[in-house]
Amino acid sequence: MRSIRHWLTGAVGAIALLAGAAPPALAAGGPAVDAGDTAFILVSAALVFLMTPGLALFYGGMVRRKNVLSILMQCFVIMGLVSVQWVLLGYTLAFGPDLGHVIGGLDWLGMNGVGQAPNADYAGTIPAAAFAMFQLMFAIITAALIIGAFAERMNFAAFVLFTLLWTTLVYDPLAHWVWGVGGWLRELGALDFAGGTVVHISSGVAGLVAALVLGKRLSLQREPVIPHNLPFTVLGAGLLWFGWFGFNAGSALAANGLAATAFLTTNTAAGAAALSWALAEWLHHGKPTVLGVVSGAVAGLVVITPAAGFVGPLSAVLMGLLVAPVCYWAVAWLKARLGYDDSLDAFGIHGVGGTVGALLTGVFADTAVNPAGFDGLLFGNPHQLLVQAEAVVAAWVFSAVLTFIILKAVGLLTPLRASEDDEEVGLDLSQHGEVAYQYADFAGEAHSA
Amino acid sequence: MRSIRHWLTGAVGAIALLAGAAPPALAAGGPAVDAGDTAFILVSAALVFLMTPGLALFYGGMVRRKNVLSILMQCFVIMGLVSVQWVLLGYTLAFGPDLGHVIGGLDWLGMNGVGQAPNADYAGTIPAAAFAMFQLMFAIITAALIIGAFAERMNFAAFVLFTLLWTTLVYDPLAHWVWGVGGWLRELGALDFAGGTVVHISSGVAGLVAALVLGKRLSLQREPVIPHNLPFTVLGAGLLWFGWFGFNAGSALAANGLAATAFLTTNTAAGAAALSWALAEWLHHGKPTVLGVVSGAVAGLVVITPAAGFVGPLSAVLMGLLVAPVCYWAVAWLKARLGYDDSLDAFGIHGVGGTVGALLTGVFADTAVNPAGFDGLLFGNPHQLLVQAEAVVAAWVFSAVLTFIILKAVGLLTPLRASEDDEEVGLDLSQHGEVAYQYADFAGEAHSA
Amino acid sequence: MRSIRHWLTGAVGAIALLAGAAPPALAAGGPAVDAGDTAFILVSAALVFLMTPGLALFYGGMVRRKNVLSILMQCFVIMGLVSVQWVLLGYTLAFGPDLGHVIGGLDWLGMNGVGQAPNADYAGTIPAAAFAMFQLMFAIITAALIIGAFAERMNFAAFVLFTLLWTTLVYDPLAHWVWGVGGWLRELGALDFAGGTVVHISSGVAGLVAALVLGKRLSLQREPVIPHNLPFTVLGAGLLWFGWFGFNAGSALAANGLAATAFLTTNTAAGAAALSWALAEWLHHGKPTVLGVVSGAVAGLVVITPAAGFVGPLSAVLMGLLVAPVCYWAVAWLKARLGYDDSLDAFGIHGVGGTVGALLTGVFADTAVNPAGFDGLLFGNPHQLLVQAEAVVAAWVFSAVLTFIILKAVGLLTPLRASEDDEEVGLDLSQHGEVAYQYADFAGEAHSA
Amino acid sequence: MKKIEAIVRPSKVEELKEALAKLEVRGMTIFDVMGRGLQRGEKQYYRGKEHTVDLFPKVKVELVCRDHWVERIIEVILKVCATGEIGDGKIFVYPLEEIVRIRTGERGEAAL
Amino acid sequence: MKKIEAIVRPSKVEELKEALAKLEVRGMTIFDVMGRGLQRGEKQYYRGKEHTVDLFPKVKVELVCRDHWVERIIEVILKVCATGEIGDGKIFVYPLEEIVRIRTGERGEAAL
Amino acid sequence: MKKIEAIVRPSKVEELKEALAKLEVRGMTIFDVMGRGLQRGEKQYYRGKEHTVDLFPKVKVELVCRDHWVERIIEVILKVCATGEIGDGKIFVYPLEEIVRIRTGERGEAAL
Ligand SMILES: Nc1ncnc2c1ncn2[C@@H]1O[C@H](COP(=O)(O)OP(=O)(O)O)[C@@H](O)[C@H]1O
Ligand SMILES: Nc1ncnc2c1ncn2[C@@H]1O[C@H](COP(=O)(O)OP(=O)(O)O)[C@@H](O)[C@H]1O
Ligand SMILES: Nc1ncnc2c1ncn2[C@@H]1O[C@H](COP(=O)(O)OP(=O)(O)O)[C@@H](O)[C@H]1O
Repeated sequence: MRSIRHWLTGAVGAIALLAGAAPPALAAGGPAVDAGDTAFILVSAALVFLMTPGLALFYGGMVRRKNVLSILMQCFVIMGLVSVQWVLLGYTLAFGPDLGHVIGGLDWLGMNGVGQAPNADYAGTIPAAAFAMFQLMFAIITAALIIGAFAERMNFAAFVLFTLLWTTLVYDPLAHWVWGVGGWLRELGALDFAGGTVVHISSGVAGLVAALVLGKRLSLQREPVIPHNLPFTVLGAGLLWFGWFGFNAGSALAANGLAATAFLTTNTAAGAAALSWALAEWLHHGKPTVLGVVSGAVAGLVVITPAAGFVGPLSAVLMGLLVAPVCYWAVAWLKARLGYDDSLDAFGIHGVGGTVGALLTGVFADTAVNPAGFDGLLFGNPHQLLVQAEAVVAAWVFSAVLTFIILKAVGLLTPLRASEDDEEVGLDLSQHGEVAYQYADFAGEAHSA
Repeated sequence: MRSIRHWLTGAVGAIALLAGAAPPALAAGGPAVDAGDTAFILVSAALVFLMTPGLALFYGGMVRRKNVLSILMQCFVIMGLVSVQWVLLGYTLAFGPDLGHVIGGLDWLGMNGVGQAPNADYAGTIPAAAFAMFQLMFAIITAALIIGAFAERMNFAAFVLFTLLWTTLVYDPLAHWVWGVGGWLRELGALDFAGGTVVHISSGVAGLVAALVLGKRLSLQREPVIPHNLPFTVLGAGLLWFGWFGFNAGSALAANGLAATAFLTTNTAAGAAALSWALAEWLHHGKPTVLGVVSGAVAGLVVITPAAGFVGPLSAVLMGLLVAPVCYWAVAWLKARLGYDDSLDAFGIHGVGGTVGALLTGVFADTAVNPAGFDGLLFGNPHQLLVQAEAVVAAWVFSAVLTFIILKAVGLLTPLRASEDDEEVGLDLSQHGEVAYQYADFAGEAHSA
Repeated sequence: MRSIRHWLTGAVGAIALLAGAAPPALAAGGPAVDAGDTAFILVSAALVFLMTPGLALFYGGMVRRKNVLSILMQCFVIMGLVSVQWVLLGYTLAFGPDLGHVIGGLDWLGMNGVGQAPNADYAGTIPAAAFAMFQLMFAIITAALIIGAFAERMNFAAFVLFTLLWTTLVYDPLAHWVWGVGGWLRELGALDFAGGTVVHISSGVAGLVAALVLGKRLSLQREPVIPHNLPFTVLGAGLLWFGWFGFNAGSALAANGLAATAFLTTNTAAGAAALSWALAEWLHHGKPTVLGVVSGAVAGLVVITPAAGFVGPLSAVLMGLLVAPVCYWAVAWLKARLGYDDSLDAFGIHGVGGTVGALLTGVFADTAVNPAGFDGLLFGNPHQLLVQAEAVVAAWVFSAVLTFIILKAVGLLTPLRASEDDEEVGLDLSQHGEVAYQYADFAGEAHSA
Repeated sequence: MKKIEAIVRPSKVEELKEALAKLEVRGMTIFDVMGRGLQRGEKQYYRGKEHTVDLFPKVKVELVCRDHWVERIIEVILKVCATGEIGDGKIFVYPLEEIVRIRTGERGEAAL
Repeated sequence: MKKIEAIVRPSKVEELKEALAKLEVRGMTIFDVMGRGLQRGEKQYYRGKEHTVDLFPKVKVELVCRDHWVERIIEVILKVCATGEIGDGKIFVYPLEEIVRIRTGERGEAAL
Repeated sequence: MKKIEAIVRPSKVEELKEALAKLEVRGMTIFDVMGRGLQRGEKQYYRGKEHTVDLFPKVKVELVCRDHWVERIIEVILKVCATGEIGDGKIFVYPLEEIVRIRTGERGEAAL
């Protein structure tokens, strides 16, 4: 009967062993768990988790009424899919023992050996399972960020396949490159405190490619496409900002001074960018908007993500002030100019903001803030900016090419776009058989038809 | 003047002493408070707290527009009522020194003696007050889960009486049986990590009984009764999932490896169940819905609740995959078949899911995960499944009988149901004199009349 | 090149030095950071942060549909403005080395010297940056509370100026008086655990003055002005209550027994006040409302704020029961009687509730709960009530006078109120060029005109 | 041809739809309106401020039909929607000059 | 009998209701509409994308009344709802053939 | 003068507005309605409970115009709004007795 345990908890591990991987690295008698750090990382993981429902609202408020459920659906399905994929396969691909600097080995398949003891390679004072869960939340939100680009038109079945492939073939390797012990970008010395490259560039660029491959929404030329519920968007932004404290401060992987620094720079950059986006609008068309302010805040959070634990508060102010006008320009001008239909600006904010952030990290990084990092351009080390640029290019190219291939492959199996009729009626009703709101006093509305 | 302190903080304690109870068990010089564990439990308590507003949205979105405030009202009144009841009476009934294995003594009436020092019986590294607050949040959410069953038709005064009696006569004793030192189900060896029996079975079964006693909503046959605001429901589900990390991981009562394990199994089961509910729908009627996905996630969280700290991640995947189709069957088929009107499926998800979870805990429990637990059927101990079944039966019978008696008793004092007119107009306007939304551009709408 | 670091992280610090301030007090080798306490304070800071988005919903739901975005906008702009102001200037004004008992020196301008090591003056076991961030969140919510008083009519430019001046000239000094080492109210012995005076009285009184200076909304007499989305208000209240655990328990500045006590009293007072507001309504007009219950909960949270770490649970019950009817009377009778238009009752709840709380702290404070506090009237020390009254008067007068002056000064630069037309159309469209909801099936609505 | 406008209680709409379907009357257009008349309102309360509602949610059902159908339809509406309590609503009948089916361009009775 | 349809500014509805109540005209049915005419819109902005609104929220008030009441009601509407600025709205008057009170089945003037 | 009521698909409203603007017809009043006719509904599902919709969102466009404009406007509506699939909607034309511009009190054609 004991063998059942082995079957159940060891089956996939066995596959790993057969695959010739080393036995699990973690053993009893390893480093001790610290309760304070563990409390901090578990709560941070919960905070990062909440970002995806937050994003669902942020995005969901921006689409038209007839598509809001499709956004919420995609976010929740990602939460389910990536959670299961990560436990079975993703975690070991990303953080398992390095294979050739590009991918993790299959040793920890099915969380085999990832338990209550710490894994000193990543975080020596918290249970390995806590680290794995914290990292999972990053994988979820990254996949979810992309959907903003193809909102209001993607076929649900294609979306499911795309997500599963993308998280496995793009996210997991990239996370390994940047954060995995032995990953080549990590060895190169690229700085990415909490995922500017891994999370924001990868998803933003994937979004751009998806927007290009799928083409424009039908109604885009014909009628104004306006957010149907801005209070949802603002609430979503509030949850994102809140969760981002877990994202960035939690990336210190301990409740220490570095976490406090990351918390401080995160909040400061968000605040500064909210203000500078509003200012850009005020100057540009005379009225600061709340959609602008929350977009700015998100852009500020994006830009500081790679830098949060490497820069000081005044650098955070500058980074925030700088990034918002760039993103504003990208969404208001560049998008119209180049003519891609990135519905909710996944690329314009995460791709552009993430790129700006990765580069500025190479400018503002300061070993006086974090001796474990490197100095940036401003502190006498122009080389770091180069390294950052290399990492940016690698992430762009990798995400763009793989996303393109995945979409083409998925497109062979099932249409990438919903049918024209379905798009017209709205994805909520056509893909999911549901309607978001019942306003009427009599029962049983449908939607635009 | 000193006597006032004694009067104020000791009055109810004095009653306890008169009642012949032992003096407070906690003294200075006891075990030391650990900051990490305390941080974790206080934050977990806050997370569990948030589940009730989350539930309010989850349920509130599912009712018709004219009843949404009555749902929110009931949730917030429960937050108030149970908070005060717990401090005055409930906590000592549930966790006070055992009387005859069925109830706690009155020693800690009014939180007398429940202070800043730990109570080693329950959690030796956190203040007793922190443990009491963490437990309070469970009492709140349990009472709140029930309202889904009698939504859209209960008389508010009856609801208030019912809640007060139910939490005192059902929840407090049951919590004692399962978690209290000396409680008979605890002594029996029943495993319930975070409240599958105490929270979900008890509330789900109470919901079923209430639905039967109150009868169907008037409009049920006449017209489609459709969720009025699914985005609220989805947001509510997001907050529930988020809060559930506190619920399950916090139930380790320390920020340690076990908490990390519980976090991992919790998230995994939720994700797997979200997927399998969607799949069941896809197969059954061709379209996965977002209401299905979030219902699945909640079912997954329910099923893993008793097991979270006793099973491994692959068992969590299986438990999640299994529970969703069962609950789907219960809400889509069983309910129609048996003809009770469990408005929002309090029974179908919490009663059914909780029962499945309690039993599956007896199958998948693994002492390799938690040596303080027992092995389940799969690991060579079929006896555990029997014990689990006993606990399930006890909780079912106890909750069903007591709920029935309480409802009948309340019905003698005040009608259980709102009047037909009031139900037609909607509970918001008729019971609370309020209207949820003002859509019109002119001021001052009423509601369906 | 090194000089750039000094320029960047030191520039404003240099100004401070030039201004003759002492060198930064913090040095390496100071007290050690405790991970548990740090985890708790960082998470508490995040919780308090979330209160402002929560307040945005709480307030936003109460205004008319055409003004909801202006509320959300003001909250988010405050988050941005105060975040940046605090890092650059506010923190050092409030907590910098004391100058004459009334203000902090400029030593920590731009967070100079506020780093990863603890500042033993305030919190010896957490990084100084964590303390600064925790305090920032109080500054944000305080400024945000005020907007309830002038909702639906303030000119956006005037609002921005007002906020910047108010946080600098009112909040920062007042925080120094009450909490700063050397602050005169602190030296006087006034008890204010988490900000009854600093946060609630100051903002509530500022709201009253602003309501008086700005005058009434145009439509107030002409038509009913009714909350447009009560579910938002209820959700906002849920987030406020949730965040308040960080606010009050976090104010222990460590994860210890005192934090647990504050958590307990906070939740208890909120629950009791929710009930007593409902009861007051039930007796007064026959129907308890959900707006009443959440208003009561907030009033209970306000009243316990100054007392949370100084009183026992039964005192918390009493304080909660007492405050709600007083606030109810203030909003339902006093406001109508005196005729000021405090749109969302910033004064009626925060000003009145805060005053009641500060005074009752002088009644119920108990050194048996917290030996670092003082006994109140009930425990033989009537003097404390006097001290509390002095602090209340000081806060009232200071906030009232300064707010009046600031408004008059701002009024010289730009009109305080939106134009009549703009108010009629709604601030969302007129000030921000946006519309909150798109209900129609055809695209592109405007708003009331 | 005539246009019948019935202002009815929202809770009667489903039943009315079914009753008309039995008459083989399927085509109709309906929307939410607020009505005022003899009906007296429930009071609302917001932080103690009383607010008496004098507009009630009603549903307007618009049906265009041949002349000789008018009485039959009125009869059905009366049967389904009359509760005997104030606020049941009204039926108005209007003349109408032309009908066009957009899909085909058909006119008059053929367009129904 | 006639049906008067007034399309007015939302902010005038309360006043209009009161003014009509003084005439002892209580019965009416109202609902939100969007109107387009000479009125020029405010601009909206969403992430820099400009969007000029040409539909304005109006309220339609429908009143069925006896013929000789028509002018009196028009007069009240003009008095209350005219601000002199573009966008004040229109009044349309229609013929009507029958009225039925659903509650009682009464017809014609008795049904008002 | 006549009143034209067109019940059309929501997705056609923008185009229709533009096409009419080309005719120099700017004034109109529009609102959301639910329509029922020959069109067959998509199914909805809520926790396994099927619910077939038989009311579809339509938009009603109301235009008051001079008599000789009626045909021209109908033509435009047909051109823009006909897709050939069931559910395209209807046009109804009504007589009308009086028009008043609230802003000025002008009557008749001058009020348009
Ligand atoms: N003169 C009228 N013109 C237009 N609509 C009316 C008129 N009188 C009543 N109504 C509509 O009919 C509804 C019911 O009228 P009411 O007088 O309350 O009850 P009843 O018709 O049962 O006597 C009102 O809510 C309103 O929508
Ligand atoms: N020809 C029309 N048919 C139907 N409704 C109209 C027509 N012209 C105007 N309206 C309605 O009247 C409202 C006011 O018209 P507008 O031309 O803007 O101002 P005014 O009537 O003050 O000159 C419009 O918003 C629209 O609802
Ligand atoms: N007899 C009628 N009275 C009023 N409105 C009608 C009538 N028949 C149809 N309609 C309206 O026209 C819309 C389209 O009608 P339908 O029969 O579905 O398609 P089609 O006109 O293309 O044949 C309906 O949704 C409804 O709003």
